[in-house]
Amino acid sequence: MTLLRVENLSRSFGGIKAIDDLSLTIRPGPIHSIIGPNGAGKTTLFNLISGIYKPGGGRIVLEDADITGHAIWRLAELGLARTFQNLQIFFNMSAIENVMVGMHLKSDSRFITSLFRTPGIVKGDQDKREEAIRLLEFVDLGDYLDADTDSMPYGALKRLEIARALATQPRIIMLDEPAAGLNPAETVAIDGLIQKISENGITVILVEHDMRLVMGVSEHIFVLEGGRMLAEGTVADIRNNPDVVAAYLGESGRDR
Amino acid sequence: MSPLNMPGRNGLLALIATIMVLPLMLPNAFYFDIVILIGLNSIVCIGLNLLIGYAGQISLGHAGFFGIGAYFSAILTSTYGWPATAAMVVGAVVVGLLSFIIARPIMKLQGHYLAMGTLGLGVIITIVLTQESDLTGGPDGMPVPGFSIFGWEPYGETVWYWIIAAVLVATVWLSLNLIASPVGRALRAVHGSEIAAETLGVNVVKYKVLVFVLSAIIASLAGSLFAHYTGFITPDTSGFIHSIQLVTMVVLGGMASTFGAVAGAAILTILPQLLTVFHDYEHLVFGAVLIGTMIFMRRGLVPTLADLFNGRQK
Amino acid sequence: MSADFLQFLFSGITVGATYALVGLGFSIIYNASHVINFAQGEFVMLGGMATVFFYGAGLPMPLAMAMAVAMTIFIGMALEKFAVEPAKGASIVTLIIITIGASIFLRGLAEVLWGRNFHSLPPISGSDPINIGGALVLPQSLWVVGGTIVIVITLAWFFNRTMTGKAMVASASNPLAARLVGINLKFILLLSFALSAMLGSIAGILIAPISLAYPGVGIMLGLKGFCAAILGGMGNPMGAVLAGLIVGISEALTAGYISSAYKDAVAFIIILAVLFLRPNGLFSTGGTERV
Amino acid sequence: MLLDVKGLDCHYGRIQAISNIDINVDDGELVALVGANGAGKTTLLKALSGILPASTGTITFNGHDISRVSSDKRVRLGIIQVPEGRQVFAPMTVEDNLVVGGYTRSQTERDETLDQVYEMFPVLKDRRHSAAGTLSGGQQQMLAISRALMARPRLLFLDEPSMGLSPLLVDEVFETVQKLRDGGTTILLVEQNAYMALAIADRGYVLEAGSIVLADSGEKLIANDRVKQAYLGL
Amino acid sequence: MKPGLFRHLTIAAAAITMAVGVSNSDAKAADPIKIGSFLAVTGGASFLGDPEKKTLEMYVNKINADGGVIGRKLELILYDDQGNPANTVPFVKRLINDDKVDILLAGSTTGSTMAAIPFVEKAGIPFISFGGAGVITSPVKKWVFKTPHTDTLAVQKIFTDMKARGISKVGLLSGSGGFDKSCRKQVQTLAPGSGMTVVADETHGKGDTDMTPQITKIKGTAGVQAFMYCGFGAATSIVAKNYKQLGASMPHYQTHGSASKSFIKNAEGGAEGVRLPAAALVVVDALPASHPQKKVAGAYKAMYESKTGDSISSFGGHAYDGLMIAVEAIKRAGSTDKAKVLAEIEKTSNFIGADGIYNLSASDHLGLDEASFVMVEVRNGDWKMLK
Repeated sequence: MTLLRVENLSRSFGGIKAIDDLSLTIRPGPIHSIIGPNGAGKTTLFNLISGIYKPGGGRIVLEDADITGHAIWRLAELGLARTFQNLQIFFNMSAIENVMVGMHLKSDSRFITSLFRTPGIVKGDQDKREEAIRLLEFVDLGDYLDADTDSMPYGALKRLEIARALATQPRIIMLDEPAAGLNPAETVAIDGLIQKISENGITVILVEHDMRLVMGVSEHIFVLEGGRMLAEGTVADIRNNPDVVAAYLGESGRDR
Repeated sequence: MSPLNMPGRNGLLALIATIMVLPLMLPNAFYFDIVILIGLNSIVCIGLNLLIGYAGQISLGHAGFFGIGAYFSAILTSTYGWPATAAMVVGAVVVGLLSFIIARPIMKLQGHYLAMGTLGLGVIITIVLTQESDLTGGPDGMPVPGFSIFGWEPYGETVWYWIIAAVLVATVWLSLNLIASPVGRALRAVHGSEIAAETLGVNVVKYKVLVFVLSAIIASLAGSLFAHYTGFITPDTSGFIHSIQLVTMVVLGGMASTFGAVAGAAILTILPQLLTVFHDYEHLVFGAVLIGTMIFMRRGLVPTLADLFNGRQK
Repeated sequence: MSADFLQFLFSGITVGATYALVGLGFSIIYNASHVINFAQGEFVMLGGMATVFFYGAGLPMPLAMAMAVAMTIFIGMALEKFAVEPAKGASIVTLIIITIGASIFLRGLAEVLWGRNFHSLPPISGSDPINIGGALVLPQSLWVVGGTIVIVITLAWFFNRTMTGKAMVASASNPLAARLVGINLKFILLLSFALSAMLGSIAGILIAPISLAYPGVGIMLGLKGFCAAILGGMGNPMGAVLAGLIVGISEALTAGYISSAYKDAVAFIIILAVLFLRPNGLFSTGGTERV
Repeated sequence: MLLDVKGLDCHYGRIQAISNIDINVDDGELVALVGANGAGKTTLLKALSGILPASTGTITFNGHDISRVSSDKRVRLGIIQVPEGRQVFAPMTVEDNLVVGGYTRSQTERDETLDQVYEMFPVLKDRRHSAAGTLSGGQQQMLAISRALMARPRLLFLDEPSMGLSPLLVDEVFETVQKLRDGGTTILLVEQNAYMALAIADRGYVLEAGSIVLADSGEKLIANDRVKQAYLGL
Repeated sequence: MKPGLFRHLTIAAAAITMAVGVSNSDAKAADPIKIGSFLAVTGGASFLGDPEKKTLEMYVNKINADGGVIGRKLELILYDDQGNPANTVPFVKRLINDDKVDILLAGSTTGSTMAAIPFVEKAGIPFISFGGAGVITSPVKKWVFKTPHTDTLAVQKIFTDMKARGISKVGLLSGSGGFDKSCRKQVQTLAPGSGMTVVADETHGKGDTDMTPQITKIKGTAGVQAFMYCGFGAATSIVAKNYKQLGASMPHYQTHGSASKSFIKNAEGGAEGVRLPAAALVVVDALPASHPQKKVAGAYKAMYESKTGDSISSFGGHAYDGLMIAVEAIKRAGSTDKAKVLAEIEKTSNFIGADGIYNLSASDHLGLDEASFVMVEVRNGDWKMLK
């Protein structure tokens, strides 16, 4: 069973191949992780899948539908959501409004009704607000409902991004370094949250440097190096793969 | 659901109260005139604020739309004898179409390129209005007949005061509604982070185009009213300087604050009148005030002062 | 080539050279600070006006010009120190309004110092036109074009051959790395304003005998110079020079062959057309934004 | 003690990136600083170079407190950083990159060092008129290091010099680092490639979530379980 | 609801009321006679506004020193509209509504005057304009007068001169301001009747600084015998300069809009040989002693030049005549009642001013004839009267 398929994907920046003829398959359900040293192309891969970059070659297929080159906002409709390595919070809005933007596709976004604030809009907003509260509580941000995002701590903002992505009711959520910049306690909380998301039937694709987190939650790991697939498999496969150990611990160069 | 159960209700009520009380404090028609201009500028600025403050897109050419509205009203009523309301609507429709056509390519631009693009658009509009002098009277402008609706011709500053006040209140009400709606949230999201908004399913281009067209139409309508009220217009109404004044009103009052737009319009309409006292030093003082406010109150007057009052709970 | 065409061409090159100098000024400041200095046109105005008045006060012409340039440089640096630097980190809109505020302020300053009227400046070397291929060219036009060529060559030398110039190029290309090799970015910023003010004032002095000097002379010149800077690709000085000439020549040809009424619109029509096709300017090598 | 850092805290935007850092580097030493991505390594270097202001704590260099000294003055004192990702001046020529590297030095010093650098990296001499942006990744790394050498460092910070390079080039970079150390340059090396860095270092520090968690000699750290764990989650 | 919105509004309201609160009470009805004025004191048309302002100030002071008019002092309230009609409108409203002036002596340019007319007509205040174009008083507007010669007179005068030199094909360049356009229209209208053909018709924009392309085109037009420019302000000098720069040698005509020393000065030699119609005032020294205006114009010239140190222009004369006509009318009316003053102004007859001799009536709000217009040519940097 395949949910998302990346076929022979390539993308270069200024002559340097960031992603080089890469193929991979995501099955529905389990938590997938993408790891690799800095500059291996992980974030580029995310940006390609979520439509922010246009690929130089290859295809991206979501459940047999070719989504290569789709408008980014249409991907949300198809059930693809993501968070960002560098926070992309709407700092001009409160926490709950951030989440409500995530429900945009299910809201009445007609212009005229909005201008006149029809009962439909008011009712819709009330429902969305309740739903947003539920999501914020789900990511353990119940204390921050109407908070100014400007004044929220970094760890909370990371979870807010996750809640916002969940608000689109995705089938796949791509998390780009959710633990970066967090202290160990916060990292453990994220760990739990990722599992909770997965238990709700959402397929998680994770890019993360924190190996304890990755090894703890992942069912399938892809290891990238230099834009290519170095290895893939279960946690055990990866741990015992000499190429991976070499890439990470840097003995490869010495032995060759 | 009561129609008054809306975001910004207290502010709106206070605005209405101010409008009711203000006439008692205005000694003569000259002061009414200034307040009417404040009202008209406020209306344009509320629209522009949707674009700049909420959607985060700058425009240095909005006076162009104001000017088109003004000239359509002027030409269609005086030269072709149209009813004022029809002229106003046609002006707004033309501006709507023009801004819609131009919005897609122009809203693709970022930062300074967007500033240049909108500036260029405004300048071209001014040049057309200046050069087509057979229609527009050229750089020296043209007179505009009074407004009339269903045979009624409002005349005199006090009557206009109430007309503009009503339009202003309606604009504030609609603007507050819009901002609090899903459309408004989408706009604000575009400002917060285009890329994040897009990944959440917001069609960023569509919303940018929408708000650009909306703010242009508002400017056009205000331009029409201005033309009929003031009775004489020149291409300066569409000029670069006027565009800059409008943007400055929005930024000075406080971006992303509907009442900030009103406050900014009020201050920058009154300031030059006060500065005529300084005669020769007028520009010097005005420039210094602009620089100073922007450095020390970067977020604009109303949000900064509001924070001072609130003690900014961070 | 007909004499008329040559006449239009020379006329266009003369104005275009001024746009080029103003555009260069925009580019230099943009490179150092990512600020669009809307007061750039005011440097042009100050150069012309100050020369008129130093000259009128009895100074010999070369000294009056030198004083005017020095004064404009000083004002440019003050502008950086007191208006741009304190606003560090502000949004683009805020910075635009600050520099527009500065341009109004400088115009006001000129009005207070020297009044609001038009003034003429005698041409540097007489006003007997020179016949070139049937077209008549004023010696002052040659000064403008020659001055621009000298300035462009000098600047190229400065940026490519001197340590300080290289430091400016380096700071523009990578501010972080520039700091790490010990370049003081504040100094570079100040220098860029000084340099831009110098360019503007020289342009003002050269053009004043042709266009007259008055407080409002900088507005259109500033906008057209901005056009040139954008057209050339923001932060690409040589692109700005080329674009300035393109704009100037297009204007003159339009006025000559199509309609003088829409001469001023030419620059903006070109810029809109170019931006719609190439959102990053004519001579830019488009980069990809990283998320 | 050439560099002595005590109780250093630093904020990066809204994140407290590093807290209570104590490290020191002796004259002539090669010290490695290792840690996972996001652990705060780059932030620490930026604080030491004066790019980021330190919130609290002191940085002493050669006996002088430089905590509040600006970045350009630190360069003049001889503290030079080779930034992560090379950061060459892409549109400028290789030679101009190097010349600007010697911005704080006199003309004669510059000419002298330039000759030395060209001797050390002949490939840079061959390509001295090419734009830096056209060099390969490895060559750019050499250029970035050379540019720093042009400033005649007393203390050299190297931020992830092996990042994004092929194994062969990684070797070359590490050989260069060793050569520099042997030539008497004091080096603080920040690396993700932990084993390689620790293998050539005299001493090492392990940074985790913004704090120093281990400090020991290079060999001992290589053998340490916690190091392995940090890298592979073992 | 988000807190703070109410505060936002209170602040906004406070800002409005504060600024508006700096108001003054209604002006007292009695006391000085208020003369309202808006002039192009600075800017491109300042060569008009500056002498007008100086003249008004000088003579208001003089009249006050001599005891005022009908026992009341004159008070001059003057704003600088820089000759820009967009600035004029608010000033006119301010003069009418806030300053409550009794009479308006204002409007350096045709554009400003035309902008002011609708408001003046509505408010019903006597308004003597210093604007040049004929459209100001033709058709007649109830409350509006003007003192300067019209473009119609000027064009007629120029055509007469051209015909005398055997010229019949004219290349025309005009600006885009109100006077410029009105003048261009007069040229087109009057040409056929005078046996003239306009073979080239070019325009330039407001604030243009280089007219060589247009002049090149006109020069290159087949059959053109003379060059004529309709416009005023800095452009007049630039046109003259460019014209000479292009080595053009056919006769060069401009209008009375150029009748100022600054035209000659700023043209830097380019004005040499330019012919234009001007008020007799400009060449008052050359007038024969028998000329009716010699005394008035001579006295005005002497006073203006000694008080200001500037040389005379015909524009100051427009203001002088306007002020004097108004003062005489108020004296005759014995009050500042606007309708009475209007009626008295219309009764002005055989009034000898600096500009000419005025005979106003309900159907003629200009009242000047051609006699006071003379043709002058620039020679050796000064005006030379042509016979």
